[in-house]
Amino acid sequence: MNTSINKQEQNGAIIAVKTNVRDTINDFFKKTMEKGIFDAILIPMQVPAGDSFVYVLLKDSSLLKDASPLSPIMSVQGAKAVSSITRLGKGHMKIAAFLRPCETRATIELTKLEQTNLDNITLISMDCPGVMPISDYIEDPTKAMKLFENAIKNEDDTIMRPVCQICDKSSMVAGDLHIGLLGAKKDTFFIIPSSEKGKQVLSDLDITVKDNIDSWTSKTQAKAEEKQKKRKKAHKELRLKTGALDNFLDTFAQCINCHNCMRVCPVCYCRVCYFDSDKVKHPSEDYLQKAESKGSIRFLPDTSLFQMGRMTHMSLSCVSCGSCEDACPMSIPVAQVFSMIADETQELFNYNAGRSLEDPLPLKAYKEDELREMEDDHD
Amino acid sequence: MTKDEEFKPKILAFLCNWCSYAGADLAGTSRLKYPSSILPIRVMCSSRVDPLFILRAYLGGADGVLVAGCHPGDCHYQEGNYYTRRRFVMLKKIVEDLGLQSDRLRLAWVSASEGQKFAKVSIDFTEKIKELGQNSAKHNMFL
Amino acid sequence: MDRKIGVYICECGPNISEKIDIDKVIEAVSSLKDVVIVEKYKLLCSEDGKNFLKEQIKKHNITHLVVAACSPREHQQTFMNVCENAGINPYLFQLVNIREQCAWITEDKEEATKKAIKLTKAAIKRIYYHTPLEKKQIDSNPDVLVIGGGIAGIEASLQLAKPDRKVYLVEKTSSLGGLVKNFEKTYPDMIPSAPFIQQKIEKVHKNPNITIFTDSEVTGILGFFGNFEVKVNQLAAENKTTDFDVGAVILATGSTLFDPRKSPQYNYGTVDNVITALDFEQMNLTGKIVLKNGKPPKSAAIIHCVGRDKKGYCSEICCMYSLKFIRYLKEKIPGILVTNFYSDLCIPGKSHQKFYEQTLGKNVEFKRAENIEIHKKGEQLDIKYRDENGNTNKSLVDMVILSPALEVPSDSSTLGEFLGISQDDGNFFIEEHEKLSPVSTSTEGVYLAGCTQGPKSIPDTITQAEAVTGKILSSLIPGKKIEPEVKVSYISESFCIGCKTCLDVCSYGCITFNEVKKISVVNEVICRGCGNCVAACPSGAATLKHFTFRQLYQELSEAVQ
Amino acid sequence: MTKILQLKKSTEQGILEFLKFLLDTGKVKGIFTLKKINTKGDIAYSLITSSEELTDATPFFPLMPVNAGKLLSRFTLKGSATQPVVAVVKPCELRAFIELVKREQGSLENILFISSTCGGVYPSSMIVNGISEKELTAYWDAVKKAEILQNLRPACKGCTEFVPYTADITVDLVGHTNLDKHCSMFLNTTKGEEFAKDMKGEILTKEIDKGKIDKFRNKREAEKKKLFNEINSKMNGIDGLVEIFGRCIGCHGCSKVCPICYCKLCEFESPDSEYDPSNYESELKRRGGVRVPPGTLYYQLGRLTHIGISCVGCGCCDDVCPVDIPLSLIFKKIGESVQNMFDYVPGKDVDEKIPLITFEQEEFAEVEE
Repeated sequence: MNTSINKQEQNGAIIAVKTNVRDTINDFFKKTMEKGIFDAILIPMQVPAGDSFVYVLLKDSSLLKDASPLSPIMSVQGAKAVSSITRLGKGHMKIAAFLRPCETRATIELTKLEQTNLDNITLISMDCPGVMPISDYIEDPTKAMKLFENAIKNEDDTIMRPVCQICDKSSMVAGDLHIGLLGAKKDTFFIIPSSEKGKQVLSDLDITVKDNIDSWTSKTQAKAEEKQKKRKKAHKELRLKTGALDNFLDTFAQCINCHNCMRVCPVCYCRVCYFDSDKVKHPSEDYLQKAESKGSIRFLPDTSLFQMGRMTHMSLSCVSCGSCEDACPMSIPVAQVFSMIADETQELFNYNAGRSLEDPLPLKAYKEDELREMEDDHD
Repeated sequence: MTKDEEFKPKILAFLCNWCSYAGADLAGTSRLKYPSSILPIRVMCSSRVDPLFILRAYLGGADGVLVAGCHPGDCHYQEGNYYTRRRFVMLKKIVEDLGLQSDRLRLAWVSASEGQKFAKVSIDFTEKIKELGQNSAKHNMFL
Repeated sequence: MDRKIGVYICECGPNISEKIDIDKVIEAVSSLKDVVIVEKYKLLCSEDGKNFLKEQIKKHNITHLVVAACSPREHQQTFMNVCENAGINPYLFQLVNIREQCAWITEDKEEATKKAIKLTKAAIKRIYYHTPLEKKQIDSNPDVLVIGGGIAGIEASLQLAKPDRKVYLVEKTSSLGGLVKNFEKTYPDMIPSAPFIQQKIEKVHKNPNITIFTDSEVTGILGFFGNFEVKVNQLAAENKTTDFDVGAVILATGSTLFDPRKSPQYNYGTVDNVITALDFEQMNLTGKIVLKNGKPPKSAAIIHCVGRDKKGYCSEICCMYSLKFIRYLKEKIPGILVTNFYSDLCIPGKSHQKFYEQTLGKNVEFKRAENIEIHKKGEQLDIKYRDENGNTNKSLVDMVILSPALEVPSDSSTLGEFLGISQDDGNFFIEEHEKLSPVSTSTEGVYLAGCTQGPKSIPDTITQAEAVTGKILSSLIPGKKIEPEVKVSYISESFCIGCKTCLDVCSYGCITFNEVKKISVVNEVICRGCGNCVAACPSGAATLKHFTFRQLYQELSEAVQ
Repeated sequence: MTKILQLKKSTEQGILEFLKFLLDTGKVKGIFTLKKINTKGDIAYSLITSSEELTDATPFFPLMPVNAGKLLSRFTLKGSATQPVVAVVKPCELRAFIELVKREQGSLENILFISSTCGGVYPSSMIVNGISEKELTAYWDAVKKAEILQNLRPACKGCTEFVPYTADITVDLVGHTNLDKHCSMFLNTTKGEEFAKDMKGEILTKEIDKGKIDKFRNKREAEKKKLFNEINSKMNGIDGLVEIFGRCIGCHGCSKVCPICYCKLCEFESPDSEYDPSNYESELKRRGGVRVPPGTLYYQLGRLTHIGISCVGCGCCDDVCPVDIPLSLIFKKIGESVQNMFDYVPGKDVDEKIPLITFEQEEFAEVEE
């Protein structure tokens, strides 16, 4: 598998942090709006009650001062926000979408599926420290915020969600611009263009791109490698736990069929899920017959069909963002299981969900000479 | 000029084609004066007014929403307005119980010959809305 | 196809131009998406104006037209016709009312201008989501089914039956003529009725375009305006069933008399010489008015309002025919004493007062009475009643004639079910609108004539029969297709979950349930387009064409902007 | 007077034996009930056709993983049961099913309904770490004493509809001090009597102890008042609602598990609810900023207009909400208020029309002008 996950960028620009990173980023966006580069910014913001952060689309640049680019939770996957704004068309506004790497990658997957229109969107990402489970945050927002800030300072991911702890793509650049925090000197951060669009933004802002970003590259590379090891290990352990069918069933035994995981999944984009459609509804005698063959069946009988079926539908595009696990009311480790499966199915096709718009979706393309090892009668 | 005087409410009025819209037309042809705060939306029958429209208007920042139709028993479509009334009282109750200002919602029966009544309802409702002030939903971005 | 919206603002002479700053409106809407041209014109509904619009549409390749002018109730159709003439679908058009509900309601030009801008913008936003709708034309059958061979049915049949329009007249008894054929004379002219009714019956029989079914009943009606399938069962012909198609149905099933046995205080059926109005008419028709013992009565009482307390309505004609009965009695038995026991006298109309005054005279008494009871006393009948002063009085007479309320026979309810027409407490069929549409029903193509809709006199019955024929003649023209409403409901097959909520709220029975797919289906020919089902549907599966959620939402959200 | 089938066994054992009897005698082909589905002790609704499987059944386990009304709808949606089945459900589940049947989403045919006076359930999340013996004992103690356990679902704590309306058989639980010794089943309908015929046990005739029920109802009523007052104080204009619902993540799990939400495609997920770019533009013009995806309050309020009239207050929405919005209390409070207006108790009577599909000519004159 391709471990070098970042497109090779040679240079970036070093930005000086004035008071703190948050304000500097907000300031950066303010300038882009004042210069007319963007008409609106999509960025997280704390809700009035203080118990969550949601995406807001801001047109009034004075509101930017309250934006929270470094929010401690991911209540809505940003790709869903981009899709909500652009699914029906690109519109008149030029918009900067400030997303985490996994959100950016999901956006790219959705774009391949015609669920977004990126013509007027500039995707800007940032080194992601991970996010906390929503429930942990809601329990005590003030305390959680402190924990989160400390965790960033100490580069400690233990309070983050399990999938974030094993995320090897937290600095992956898939959008147009990336803000690099890692490897930057004190009170600075990097801003790295990764597309023509991104370069244009910087040039419009009169920011020259000539600073060396080697420190960022090596730091993020090292982190990715470390996380990848951790990821493999975690998946191995999980495999032991869920491997056999019985174990798998036990893992999902408490599923209450709310389908929250599907609803919040950024790459589950269907209007009506197959597993909610008429296709899974049967006459009563079918259910009775099924029960009779086993003595009893769980009702609804579709829990494992749903989970496994969903894997076949979306695992190739799964970006391991962890939204599903956050939304599961029964604390089933959905994201951990799905990320494990996704890594494996994506590897089959040497596909990396969301890496690039250019990579075709594996099931929409084929190579004549591939996967021969799966065939029974290969020579 | 005080702040209150500056407040020009926006009141959405769903008017049924056969009675209330005609009544509103009559108010105009009779040159009756009423506030231009009333913004008519023509529907064929008041029963087309899905409570969700009213919610949309409310959350979208309308200071008031008026639903007007034929008098009970006079519905052009026989009994549509009876259903309208049930849906409306339900919605109003929900809005009230949620601690929102249910006085921003109003139901009126205005026949095609009641230009006077339409003007009166418009004047009264606008006054009421002025008392209530601006709908705070207008500027909230977290709705 | 690129959308090109043309916006035209009518000055309406001074009507709009003096009250609204039209140039400001033009400025405000010119930059909106897809708006290619915004212009004003002095009077768009004039011939010149219509030509101007048509040329503009062609010149600018306009695909969507917004006109800001008067009320849609005024000129919507005018401009839709312009659209059609200019080759754009008339539903890609929106009329903004900046006159009646804008220019004319305020003296404040600035306010009016602001409102006009809002409404025009809302219309433009709305038109983004307009879709072309096609008029549908369906073949129609011009033939008519008339149920009931009384005076209403006869009159309607005669008016309608022409070489290109067959009439099927179904009568449940063995002969035509209904109640009227029992009457010797009719009020107020007291002209013998036999000649005119017999003449009409004869005409019906002779008319080759009328098929008469006597001793028959309608056992099924299925379909909609222009296309009803009818089944008639002929009892006399060994229950032979005949099927035929018609385009419209006239219900002229008439009425019967309230059965006085249900009010036992009158002792009808238990005591001799207490008879009903109909018994009396039939007796009178024989030429002799006699008691059970064969002798003519020396005194008679006519009791008005029999059964009115039970039915809860005034039957409109009983007072008048009771007066006629006085005339019958006086003619045949000079010197007879006739006493009328009434609670209220109902003598409406231009000639009835005179008839009443001419009937008054010697040996004719009117007593306002209540709590009337009739008992046998020797050979005579004892009428016990409470008079106007609350005193109980008695009166002895030889004969009592009861004038009972009119009611609809109870077997009419099956017809109501076939046709989807409700009946009121008195079983009378309910008209579409008491004032605005008194002979139509909630089912298009089904009409009411005569007493089936409510008690009425012969002239009123004939008026209704003629009104119905007018309706049919103007809408169901042989060879002409009918154009059902275009702006109707539509239910998405994939989103409908089959909860039948829409069926429950539809007043026209135009939604049916597909039992195989378990979804609701709108019959677009019957639907009138009120949109009730759309608001009732929780799934958003139902939508009303031209008043879709999107269209209205766009309009409202722009209006409150 | 109602007939009571009394078994001299613990209620739990009694009901299991009765179910076994129904299955073994062929009176029913299947049993729909809660059951342990694995060795871990996870509980799920199951359809049991073999009496051996009954050993793991736990008909009155204090948990409602899914509202059974929704499941029975799924069972009978594509055709009513062709063979007799018995369903052991909680009163609110039965009411939910009745509401669904009114909406053509299921059929009562061939189903024998066993329900109970209900002591409520624990929140579903409690099963995540397993519900301990201690918690179970505490639950049944509270049921016996007709007391309200404080760690129940909030919706249950304030539930006054704990007596089923349309069950064929009602098992006496609340306030039944001899729960461990007697199993008392009220045979409310002739259908119930028929099915219970030939079952070994004593037949008594008496009414359910109204005093006991009323006393418990009063307790629940007081609790409900308290809960409603709490939530009421938070419902404070638009800003108050934003405080309550602001953290909604838009998963719509509440509608997915709601037994009354039955649409194939929720209106709030339909194309009609999507914003097009121009909608965003106008929102931004109005407010300067807009939450994305938009329409959080619209969804919640809109859902209230859709289901408030039929909300049975089961509390499943609470259980599923990943951000702990007190949905059930809000929906229950407003639902009851709307229901009272129409004098309607959802799920009480299958022949009673849902208020929004019917009307009276003379009503609600106070809202009109």
